[in-house]
Amino acid sequence: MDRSVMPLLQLDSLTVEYRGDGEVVRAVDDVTLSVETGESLAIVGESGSGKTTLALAVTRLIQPPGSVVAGRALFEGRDLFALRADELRRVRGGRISYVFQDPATSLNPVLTVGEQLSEAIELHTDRRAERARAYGVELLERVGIRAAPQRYDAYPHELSGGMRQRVMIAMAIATRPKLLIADEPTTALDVTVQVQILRLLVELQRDLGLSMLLITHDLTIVERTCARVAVMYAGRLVEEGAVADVFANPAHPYTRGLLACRPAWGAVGRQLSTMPGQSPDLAKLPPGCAFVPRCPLVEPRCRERLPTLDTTAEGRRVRCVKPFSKPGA
Amino acid sequence: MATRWRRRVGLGLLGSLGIIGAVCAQSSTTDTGRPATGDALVVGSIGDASRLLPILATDSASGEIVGLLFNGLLKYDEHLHVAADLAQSWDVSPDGLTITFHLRPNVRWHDGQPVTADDVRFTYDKLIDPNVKTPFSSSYELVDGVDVLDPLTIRVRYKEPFAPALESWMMGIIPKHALEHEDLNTTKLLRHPIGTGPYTLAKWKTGELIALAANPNYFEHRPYLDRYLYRIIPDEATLFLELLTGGVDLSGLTPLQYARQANTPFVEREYQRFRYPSFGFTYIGYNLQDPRFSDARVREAIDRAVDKQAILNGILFGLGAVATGPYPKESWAYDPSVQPLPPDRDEARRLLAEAGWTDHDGDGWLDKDGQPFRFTLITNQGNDVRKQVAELVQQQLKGVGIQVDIKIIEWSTFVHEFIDKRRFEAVLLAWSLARDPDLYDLFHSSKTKEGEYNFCGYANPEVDRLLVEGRRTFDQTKRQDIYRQVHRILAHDRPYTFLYVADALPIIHRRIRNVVSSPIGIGYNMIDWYVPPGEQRYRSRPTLQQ
Amino acid sequence: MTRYLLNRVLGLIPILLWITVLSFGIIHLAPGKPTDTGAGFNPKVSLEARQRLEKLYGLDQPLHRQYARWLGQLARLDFGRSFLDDRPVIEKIGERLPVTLTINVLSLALVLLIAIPLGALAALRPHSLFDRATTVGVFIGYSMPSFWLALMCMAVFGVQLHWLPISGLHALDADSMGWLARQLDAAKHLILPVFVAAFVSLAGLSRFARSSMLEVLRQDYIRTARAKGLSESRVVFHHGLRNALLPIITILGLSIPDLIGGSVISETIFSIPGMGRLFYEAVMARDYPVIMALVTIGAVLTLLGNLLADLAYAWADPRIRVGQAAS
Amino acid sequence: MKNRVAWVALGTIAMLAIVASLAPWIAPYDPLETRIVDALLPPSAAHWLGTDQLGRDVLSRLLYGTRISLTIGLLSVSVAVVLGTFIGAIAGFFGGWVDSVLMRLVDTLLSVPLMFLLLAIVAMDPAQQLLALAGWPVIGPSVKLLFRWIDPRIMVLMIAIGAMSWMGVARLVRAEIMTLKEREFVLAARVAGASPWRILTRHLIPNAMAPVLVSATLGVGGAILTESVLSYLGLGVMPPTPSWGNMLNEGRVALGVAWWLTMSPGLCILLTVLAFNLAGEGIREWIDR
Repeated sequence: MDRSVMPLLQLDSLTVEYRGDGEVVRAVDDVTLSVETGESLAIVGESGSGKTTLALAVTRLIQPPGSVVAGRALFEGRDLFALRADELRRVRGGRISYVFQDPATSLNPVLTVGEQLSEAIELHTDRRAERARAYGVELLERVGIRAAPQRYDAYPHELSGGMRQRVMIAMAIATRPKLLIADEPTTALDVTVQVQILRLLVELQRDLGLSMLLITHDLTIVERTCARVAVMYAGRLVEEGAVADVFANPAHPYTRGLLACRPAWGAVGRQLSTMPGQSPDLAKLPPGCAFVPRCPLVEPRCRERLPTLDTTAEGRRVRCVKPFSKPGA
Repeated sequence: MATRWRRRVGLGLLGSLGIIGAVCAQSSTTDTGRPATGDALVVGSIGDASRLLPILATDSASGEIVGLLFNGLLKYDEHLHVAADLAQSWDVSPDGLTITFHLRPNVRWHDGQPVTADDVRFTYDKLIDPNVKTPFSSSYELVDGVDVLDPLTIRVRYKEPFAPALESWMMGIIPKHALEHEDLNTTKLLRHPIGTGPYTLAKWKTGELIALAANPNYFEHRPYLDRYLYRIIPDEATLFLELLTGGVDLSGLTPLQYARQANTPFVEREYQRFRYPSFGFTYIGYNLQDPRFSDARVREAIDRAVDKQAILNGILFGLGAVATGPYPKESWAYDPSVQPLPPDRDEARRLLAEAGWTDHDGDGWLDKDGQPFRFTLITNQGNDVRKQVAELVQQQLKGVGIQVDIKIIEWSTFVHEFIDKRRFEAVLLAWSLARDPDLYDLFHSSKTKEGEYNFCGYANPEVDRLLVEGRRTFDQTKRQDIYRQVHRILAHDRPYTFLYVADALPIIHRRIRNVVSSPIGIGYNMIDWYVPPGEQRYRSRPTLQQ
Repeated sequence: MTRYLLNRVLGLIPILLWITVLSFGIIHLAPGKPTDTGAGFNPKVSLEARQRLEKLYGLDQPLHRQYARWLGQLARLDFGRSFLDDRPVIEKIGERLPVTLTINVLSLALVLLIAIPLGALAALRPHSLFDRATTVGVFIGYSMPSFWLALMCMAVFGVQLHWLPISGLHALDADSMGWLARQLDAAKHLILPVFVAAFVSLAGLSRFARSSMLEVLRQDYIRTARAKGLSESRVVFHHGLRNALLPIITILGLSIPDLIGGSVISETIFSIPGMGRLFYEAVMARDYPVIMALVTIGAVLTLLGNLLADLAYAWADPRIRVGQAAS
Repeated sequence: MKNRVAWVALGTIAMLAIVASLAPWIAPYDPLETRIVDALLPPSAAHWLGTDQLGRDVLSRLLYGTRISLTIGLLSVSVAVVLGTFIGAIAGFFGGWVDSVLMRLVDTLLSVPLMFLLLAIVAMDPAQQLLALAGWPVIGPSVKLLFRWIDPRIMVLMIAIGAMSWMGVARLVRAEIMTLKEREFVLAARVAGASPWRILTRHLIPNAMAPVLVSATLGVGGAILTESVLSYLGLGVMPPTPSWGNMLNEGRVALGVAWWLTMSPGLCILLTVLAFNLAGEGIREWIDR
């Protein structure tokens, strides 16, 4: 296959399980997805839907008792799951980097910003010591941190939340990665800061030619930042398509529900208002569609067999026996 | 533990191995060659010394060391006769009221000063000085005055005749010139003593080691062994392991160690074992205020129910003798006509029934007026042998239907809360005694106040009379009659159940020669012990002096 | 900062006083008397002589007056003289302290050296064979009666194999050795006591290190470190261990008083004249001045240890360090 | 609980409990009966674990010793838990000066060397003091009942060890109560008009018990070890009653002649304390899960 036409990241039937106390929880179930070069893909879903697990699984960051039990993750044509540990580490942080949810806890409290930043630089580039420092300061400036040389020697707790997230982003772009995986990068931040951080991400993505995998539960963010969106429910992919299409005409009742709960952009108290029912217990999923208990359109066959993920004529993928149906219709 | 009664008899070692009559030294390395100087004797001891001044040395370790550093006016010789030490002779006036000591001339203190009668006078003054923390003043209460007649003659006047007086002058004499301007309780001489004895103190590492060096000017002669090293090893099991690895040359053993552990080929090859009766006895004492024990039949029954020979064989591995009274066989006060009662359970039960104790309710335990015969036997913590004796007595009395509870109490509590306050029913203890047979403090009816030693509350006018008489009599034949009579009466009255006299069981390395067993033990001639040059183990360090 | 320190130190004084009052009470209420051991139960020591001794030691005074006297001495930093041998208490402690301190510091160092890596490694793979084996292993040390362990070590290494001396601190001929030989000799004597002390106390710290490490490894910044592509060992030792060690600093501060407290058992078995035996013998002989001095020193160190633990933690943890400087 | 080690440990404890309760039926000999002629026999078919210096069967003593040692462990921990929970709960619930007074007491007791407290308590013989109350009108009968259940010889140790180790429990409970009392269900109960006592006993204490359970399990092991240490110092269980601690200590002096005297009680203590610790760790993990 020609590399140029291959997606940057191709996940095939990725399945992740957690084992504990005699039960097996399938956190990610048979997910197939791809991210093209320069593209940004959003993965949305409620908490517990497996989106973070998916993001971590890409570079095998899942820690025991969790493990990838099936599937492949092809990145630039290589299966990440088949790499040796040291090869994988070159990809991690080098070619694929992460920005995590809570910058307050994601930075090591006992190391300075500079130490944490230079660590990645020295590891993945040939810059050492002084050059690493100069580069680090430059990166901090790049992500919009003022007085960067001073901040470079600060400890994380001396910075504000937004600044910490900028540091995280600086660390993520330090190695000129191809793919940036941002896991709820703004959830823990103040509203005003959120906007700034999102702008920064979009700007960086554009300027650096990054591909981005954005994990979020916030559809408004998706709309502003991504071209494509994948919706997950109970570890499974339930719908995937271009953002504009999906938002205009959701195919899966769950997506529809999510969109219905979406507040207007910039509205005060912009919390994802909850949909009726609860997210399911992954250890005790029903045999059929996992959305059955909350679905307004249930039919007997929904309970019998898990619907397949079918590609519709519009190039949309959806896991529902009657896509595009509206309740009451 | 019993009493911390030490004899400053001969050399220090005797303190712990205090002995009368060498019954069965198993072997002896009598001299074959010419004594050579050099080497060291390593002694293992459970405890450290505290104050190296004779009149303040209350614990047994201090007593042992002090015995090597100081001399009394008198000492016991190997046959247990009173013998000359710093005094070369002494006279007792016919009325027994004055004793005159003639000091040995040319004896010098370790610092070179001569020893004079003033030192003796000084020692006496300090013994009775209320500001000196000595517990030994009571032996000198009957002294009327001490007169220095000339530098080498001193006379002691008594208010009334006091036979144990000679023994009391075995107390180590202390140097006036070094101490007269010091507070004796805190003087640095407590840790840097100046004495007259065969050894001088070289080094004292608290809790670890006391090193003594031979006194080259000792008035008898310089000891052959250059050094006497007193190692403090508080755990019996460790002490024995040290013996097994040659870390210790001389130590007392427990009966178990002596009988079962010390007969390995290694120990046989390397060590010489000695064995002789210690001067003391183990007993069960009763609170005679208790109506059960005030009944002589009950005490006799218990005496018959307790199989002393079984205790001796089982726990002491036969290393001792059954006691019939307060004196060991080797004492001149011992009356051989007193025979131990053969154990007889039926007779015991009969006597108890006569006293009203039978098993009315058929539960296996004797009772009277609805109360079962049950009492607590208390003893002190820290003595495994005694604990086992208690357990065996408990089993033996169970055989006649008496229920015994054992309570083992930490020493200070034991003395203060239980013995002194008479809060006991029966007590298992041992007395280790002076060589003088005086038992006034133990059995005289006046000695029953709190803190005194007739804690059983024994009172017999005849015994009282004899004990007073014995103290006033100097003539040994007369005293023998008196104390044998005391022996007989006590054996009959049974304020105690006399159990046994244990043997002292020292073990000493074979390279040490000229170790001889005698009625007083093995230590009396320590200055004559030596190691042949080829076998010497420790290098001599002549500069060891402080 | 100085003000803060001063406040805290001053705050300790009432607690300290209260501790001494309480201990003084307990000690004197406990049955038995100092005169029971030295002079007690000796037929040649009369009742009058014992009473005279009590008077000389001031034991005939009412308790509050005895306490006041003791406190007065303490104010002049005088712990008085031991009843047992009339030596200044401070001298007796001074003679014992170096030995105990040496053994405790060595064994603590050994424990730190073994327990922390062991605990940290076990935390990497919880429930793995290694984790289980170390858990059981360190608890075996904890679960053994120490005197039994000590005796067996002595029997094996001393008596059977002749590798090590059994007891004591120096060989008898240590004085005639050269400097180097003397140090070697001392080291040989210390091996067993230090090993036994370390082995029985391995469990606490290694379990603590394990749970601390487990906690740290769950943190987000560890994930960040991994996501950076750092090697596992750098993640664990550079990012993990440094954080996991922070609470251990507290533990170390709290264990300062333990450094001067020897184990009676170990010291008895190995014939080491240390603080443990001093204390035990003082208790058994009701040597009140020594007991009170040790209790007071122990209390002071406990309180200071708490303070020091806080300070050390603040020093080691940048979050608190700067926070305090700012406030 | 997936921790297999913890299960094995719990199994061991259960087995010990069974052995302890069956001791009179499975012990081959009377543990107290002395037979001097059979003294110090090595292990044989007649005496599986040999005999001691008084000719008593070591196996039988060991089986009875299981009883004593476990009883001491469990009871002293109960004393500590009851006392510690009570004091910790009161301090945590009422706060303010009550809290500071009680916590200063805890601090104080923690800085007085424990061994001294222990010696003092053992020496003062609290069982004897209790027994003196036997004649009292109300307390008397319960005291008598208590002594019917528990041998006064081990009561001393039980009280002493318990009284020494409640401080940790008190701190734990206090901390738990302080966080719990701010929780919704407690506030709800308070709004509903429940009395403080009821809130404390019904809502707070039961919810604070999880960490106490862990520390109690570990404490049983600790108490068994403490008993052996006290035995070494000669302050353990009174003879002739066998406990593992005093058996080990008695055997110590005969180490060279009779290894079996120390080996079996030593291993019993080791395994039992180990089992309690591993079980405690297992429970902790299970709770923290």
